[in-house]
Amino acid sequence: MITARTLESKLASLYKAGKIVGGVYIGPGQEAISASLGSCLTWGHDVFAALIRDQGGRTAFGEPMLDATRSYLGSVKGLSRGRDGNIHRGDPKAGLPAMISHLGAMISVVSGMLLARRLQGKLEGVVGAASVGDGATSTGAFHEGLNVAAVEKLPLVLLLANNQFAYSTPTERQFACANLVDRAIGYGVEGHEVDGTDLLASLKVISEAVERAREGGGPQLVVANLLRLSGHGEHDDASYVPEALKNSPLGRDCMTVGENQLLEAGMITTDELASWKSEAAEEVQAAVATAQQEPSPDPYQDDWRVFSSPELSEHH
Amino acid sequence: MITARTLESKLASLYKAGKIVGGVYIGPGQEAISASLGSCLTWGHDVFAALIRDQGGRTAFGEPMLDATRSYLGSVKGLSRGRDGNIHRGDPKAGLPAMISHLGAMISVVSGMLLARRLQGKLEGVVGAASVGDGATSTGAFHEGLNVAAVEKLPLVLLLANNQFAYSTPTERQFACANLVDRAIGYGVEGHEVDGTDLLASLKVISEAVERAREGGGPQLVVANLLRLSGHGEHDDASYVPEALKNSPLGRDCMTVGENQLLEAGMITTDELASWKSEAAEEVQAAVATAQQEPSPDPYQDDWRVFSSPELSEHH
Amino acid sequence: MGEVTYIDAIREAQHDVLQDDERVFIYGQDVGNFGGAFKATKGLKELFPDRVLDSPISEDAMIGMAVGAAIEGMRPIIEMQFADFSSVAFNQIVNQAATHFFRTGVPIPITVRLPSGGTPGSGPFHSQMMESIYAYYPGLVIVTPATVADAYWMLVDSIALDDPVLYCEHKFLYRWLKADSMKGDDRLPIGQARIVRAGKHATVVAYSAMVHEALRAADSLSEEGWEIEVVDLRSVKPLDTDTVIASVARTGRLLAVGEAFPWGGVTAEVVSRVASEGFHLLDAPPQRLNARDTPVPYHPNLWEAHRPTLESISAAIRNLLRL
Amino acid sequence: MGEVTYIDAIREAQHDVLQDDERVFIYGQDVGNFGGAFKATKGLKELFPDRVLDSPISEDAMIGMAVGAAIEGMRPIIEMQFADFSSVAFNQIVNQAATHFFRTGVPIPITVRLPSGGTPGSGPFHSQMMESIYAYYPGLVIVTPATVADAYWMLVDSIALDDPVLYCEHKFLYRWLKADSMKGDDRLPIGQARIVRAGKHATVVAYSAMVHEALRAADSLSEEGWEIEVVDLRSVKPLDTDTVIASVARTGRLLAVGEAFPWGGVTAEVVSRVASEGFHLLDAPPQRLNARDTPVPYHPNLWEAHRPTLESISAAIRNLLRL
Ligand SMILES: Cc1ncc(C[n+]2csc(CCOP(=O)(O)OP(=O)(O)O)c2C)c(N)n1
Ligand SMILES: Cc1ncc(C[n+]2csc(CCOP(=O)(O)OP(=O)(O)O)c2C)c(N)n1
Ligand SMILES: [Mg+2]
Ligand SMILES: [Mg+2]
Repeated sequence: MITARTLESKLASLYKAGKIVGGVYIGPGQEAISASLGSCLTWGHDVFAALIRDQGGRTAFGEPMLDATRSYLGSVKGLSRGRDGNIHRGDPKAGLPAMISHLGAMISVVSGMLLARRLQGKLEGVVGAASVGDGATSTGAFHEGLNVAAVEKLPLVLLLANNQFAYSTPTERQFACANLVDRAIGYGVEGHEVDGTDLLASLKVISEAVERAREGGGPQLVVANLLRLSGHGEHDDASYVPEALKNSPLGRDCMTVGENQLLEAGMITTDELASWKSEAAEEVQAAVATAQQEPSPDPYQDDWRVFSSPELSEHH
Repeated sequence: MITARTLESKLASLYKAGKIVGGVYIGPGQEAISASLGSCLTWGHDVFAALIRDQGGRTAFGEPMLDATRSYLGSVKGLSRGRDGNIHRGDPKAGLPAMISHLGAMISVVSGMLLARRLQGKLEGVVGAASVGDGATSTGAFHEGLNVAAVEKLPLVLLLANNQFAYSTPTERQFACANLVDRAIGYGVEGHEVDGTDLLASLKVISEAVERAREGGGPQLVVANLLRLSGHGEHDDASYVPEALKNSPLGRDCMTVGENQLLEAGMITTDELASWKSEAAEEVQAAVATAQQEPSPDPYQDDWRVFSSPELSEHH
Repeated sequence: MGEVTYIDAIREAQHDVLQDDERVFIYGQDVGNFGGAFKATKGLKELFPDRVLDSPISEDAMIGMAVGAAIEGMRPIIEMQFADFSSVAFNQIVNQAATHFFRTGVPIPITVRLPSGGTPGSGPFHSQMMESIYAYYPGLVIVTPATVADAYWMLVDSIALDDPVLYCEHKFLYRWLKADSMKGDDRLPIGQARIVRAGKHATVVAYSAMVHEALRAADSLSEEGWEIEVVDLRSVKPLDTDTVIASVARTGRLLAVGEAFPWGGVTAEVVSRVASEGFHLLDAPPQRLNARDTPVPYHPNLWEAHRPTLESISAAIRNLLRL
Repeated sequence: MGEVTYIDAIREAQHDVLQDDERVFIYGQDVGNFGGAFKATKGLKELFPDRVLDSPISEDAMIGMAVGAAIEGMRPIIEMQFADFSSVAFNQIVNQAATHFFRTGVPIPITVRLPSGGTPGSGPFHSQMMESIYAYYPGLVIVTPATVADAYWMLVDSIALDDPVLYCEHKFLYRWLKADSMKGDDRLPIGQARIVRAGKHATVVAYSAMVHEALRAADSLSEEGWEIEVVDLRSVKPLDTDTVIASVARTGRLLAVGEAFPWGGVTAEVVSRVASEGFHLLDAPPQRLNARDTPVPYHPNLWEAHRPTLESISAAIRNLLRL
């Protein structure tokens, strides 16, 4: 999560300097839950549909950092060769599907990947995770996707970051239930709730949920409560977030909380922490530099192929 | 509900005789809940989005029987002049919206009608009801529609007939929760459950739910358990319904149960019952005869107007 | 005509592909023991119990699932109960499935079966033709078989294709259209149109059920000495402009016929391609005949006046011959 | 150019209509205190607190709600955050709203605002043009304002119309396009095209942002002595064939330009209507220029090569003049 925070801070300042192609959407405050999830999953074995605020999870899952910087900086070497960008990058064959923007739409895709593994006799010990926000819970796709996973009893872990806002919309304009975890029972899935600002608690609850899914417990819904500590994107100053909320326990920064937890528990030292941070800074610097040196996509070089089957191309 | 059963039996036999335009979808076994709901609502004041098995509710709500027979028999005097048919008929200005086939889609329409009344200061004492089946609960539209009603705290009563099948699909392929009423908490709405084969219980639970909505309690989800006592449509012999289920309490016919209840409670006499039935038969006969004598739509008479604003018509 | 129906061919193609290819599975409402609303999967669940799965009424998720399974190397067939209901899966089809290869390089070999088109008494929501809507979006293959053998082979070929295919099967043809043999003797690849009747006075381009109306119209005009060429597009994307233009080169006249709504769509694309690329071949203004610009009406009297028929096609050809 | 922007006009039209008509309300994501993702509703919630409502992320329900409210006599404006997200409301738009008057005789006066079209770095899901998809379905009015005054008046007129309107506003024009006055002095009704530049050598038909690219191309060709007429369709359904054909009658040559995907759609409809109804007016094959048949790419280098531009339109006109 240190890496993610460092990378995203860098991306945010590159955005302000006008160096980024397109928008920047970052996840400060959500690194604890995202990285907890990513660290429970194995690249090339499990599935993780990362969403808008999942740099922490992507890194922990094993996504190379260059994939991120290439995507943001518009390198033609990026996973989609400039055809899509930022958080839409993915490496589906490695278990990291490439998201479309329509919220909720990736849940059923993950379920389909899991169903395929079952049909192929390869589901044993596999977990598929998907992230969604509080706003995404209002989509029909969320409902259909989770319900279908429940009917098929697939090992899906749905990490729901209730960060109190969907863009500017507060939760009371999004849903009327007391607690989103109360949705679990209606789908017949197991529900978990956690304070998403608390790193150790997040790691515990999320890893338990992943374990339950892995061992055949069916879909798991994990609701993490926290606050989005940035704007919706870097273009947004989030002035609509009330001060009281920022100062409430929900507004704690999971990074600070996490560092203190690890230091207090004697799991790391201040020196180690500092060296992690400087390593992260170096790694980020290198990945940014590499991507910046790489060529941009060239429309004359791109093959513009939309069909995999060459015989389908028309010349009109 | 006697009228509904009589009408639908007639329609079913007309279908077998090849006298019906299109398909016939009837609701035997569901008259108790449907009529209970319809009888709690006032024509021209409340809203009722009747669905596929709601002849009972339509009649109780106040839909003229001729609207039904005209629709099934293809009279040009039907509400949609032959442009749509059977259960798709509606009289939106009277509070009976005309359903589209896509399941779940009418819930948000009812919510919109209620929202309009609120904006117009005319919501006081009004209820909007919508019917859905167990299968419809899997649609994104169901989820979005109910959630939006909950966010707006609208006086919506959602009557969910869990009749154990969606066409041929049993509930275990539709959802994984123990009980659909458990969905209520996840939307922050009030949930009620009732044995839909039991007329008096249905009347009690449904009228309480309608009352709660009317007095400002927000959306109410009523789950009625019963069995569809017909095929999906009259073309379907429903041979996939297991005998054990037919013989279980869920398989009871609400008409028989209801008649016995009323007789036992001394609320009606056998004579009254018999005369109701013969009155219903006469009424049905008359409505069928009238519709049968009426002209079919004539493509040269129809104005084929798809826009209300005449200036929009093109001549191509 | 023989005894093998169009829907037999659809069932049989699925059977054969399930048999030959372990990566294939079917997912859809009531496709299991019930055999599907139109019986297109009858008996398949018994033979392939793990690979014929009933879905909830969740069209959006059905396509999402198929895309996910395709990423993992499977080749799902999705049955929509009616083409019309794919409107609630629209996003997953046009934005998820259609764009995936372009975005990621990973192909999505899914086949979505769309029971399409009108039958009397079906009304606005069980009669739609949706090929034009999907053809608009880049990345989708749209096939519209009009014969029993095409129903068979084009389904087999669709499933074999590495790209997402919308297989538009016409409900009116299900039991009405019969042939002696399931597989015929004139298999063509997807993307190639077929000249189903040779002629020299005018070309009628049609697809799906309209091919048969067009053939009947051509037959009736032949009594008056007119030789009308009829082209069956077979797939509307890719669209075989070459065959169409070659036909117009012979006849000099074009009528494009579709059962779909009149704004845009297949007939506009055909006419505008011919006008752009084959302008000097045209001896008369190219014409179109579509359904009316209203929802598909329920009552058979209205329905018959809504879509092109033998009579209206014949009238349109006569008019074209006079232009 | 002045200081009133295209998006100012959209905001102002909504303000004025909210002011004048109690039946109007706005429903959409973040349209309330936040003023909308593009600030098209800025300040309106303060002025009309009960009639500017934030919705959940539920596009299907948003349109369903609007239809219900319209049945009861209201005139809702729905803001989609991006046109692309209307794909999940597709069913309610094309099957519920569009068919309602035909089925029941009860009109549905709703206006759905679709922030449309490409801007650099927006990618496949924030750049789509959806006018052709909706124009296919009977019962929908599709407007595509290209000027500040049209943005204002066509929104006012859309809301006043008793039928469902998809108001396709182009995001690229939001702040780029400026005028001296909000209301201009050339108000035309919906359904009527405008000749925005007179000429005699060729007609370019365009709409939305492409009108400006076409004008730039016409300007640049005028230096070579070519006089190019540019027609702004303004609404793509109804489509003003008369004005287009009258223009072609003067010029003898037609190029239809769209920023949308190339299969079907507005340019096919325009070309095929002109070919059918104005064939003898054409001195050369009518041509089309559209975006490429791939998803809209994210990187600006690719994006600029994906849609028509000054350069590619100029080249297409030059080619047309040589044909
Ligand atoms: C179907 C759909 N509608 C609208 C949007 C536009 N949009 C993108 S992110 C967002 C807010 C998402 O909120 P939430 O799910 O809570 O995630 P968060 O941004 O808080 O992490 C919206 C409205 C979208 N992407 N998809
Ligand atoms: C979105 C959608 N998908 C499929 C259908 C086809 N269909 C019509 S009724 C039906 C079954 C409905 O089951 P349920 O909701 O339980 O109602 P019931 O028929 O049991 O009363 C299906 C699948 C449809 N109408 N809409
Ligand atoms: Mg959020
Ligand atoms: Mg049911």
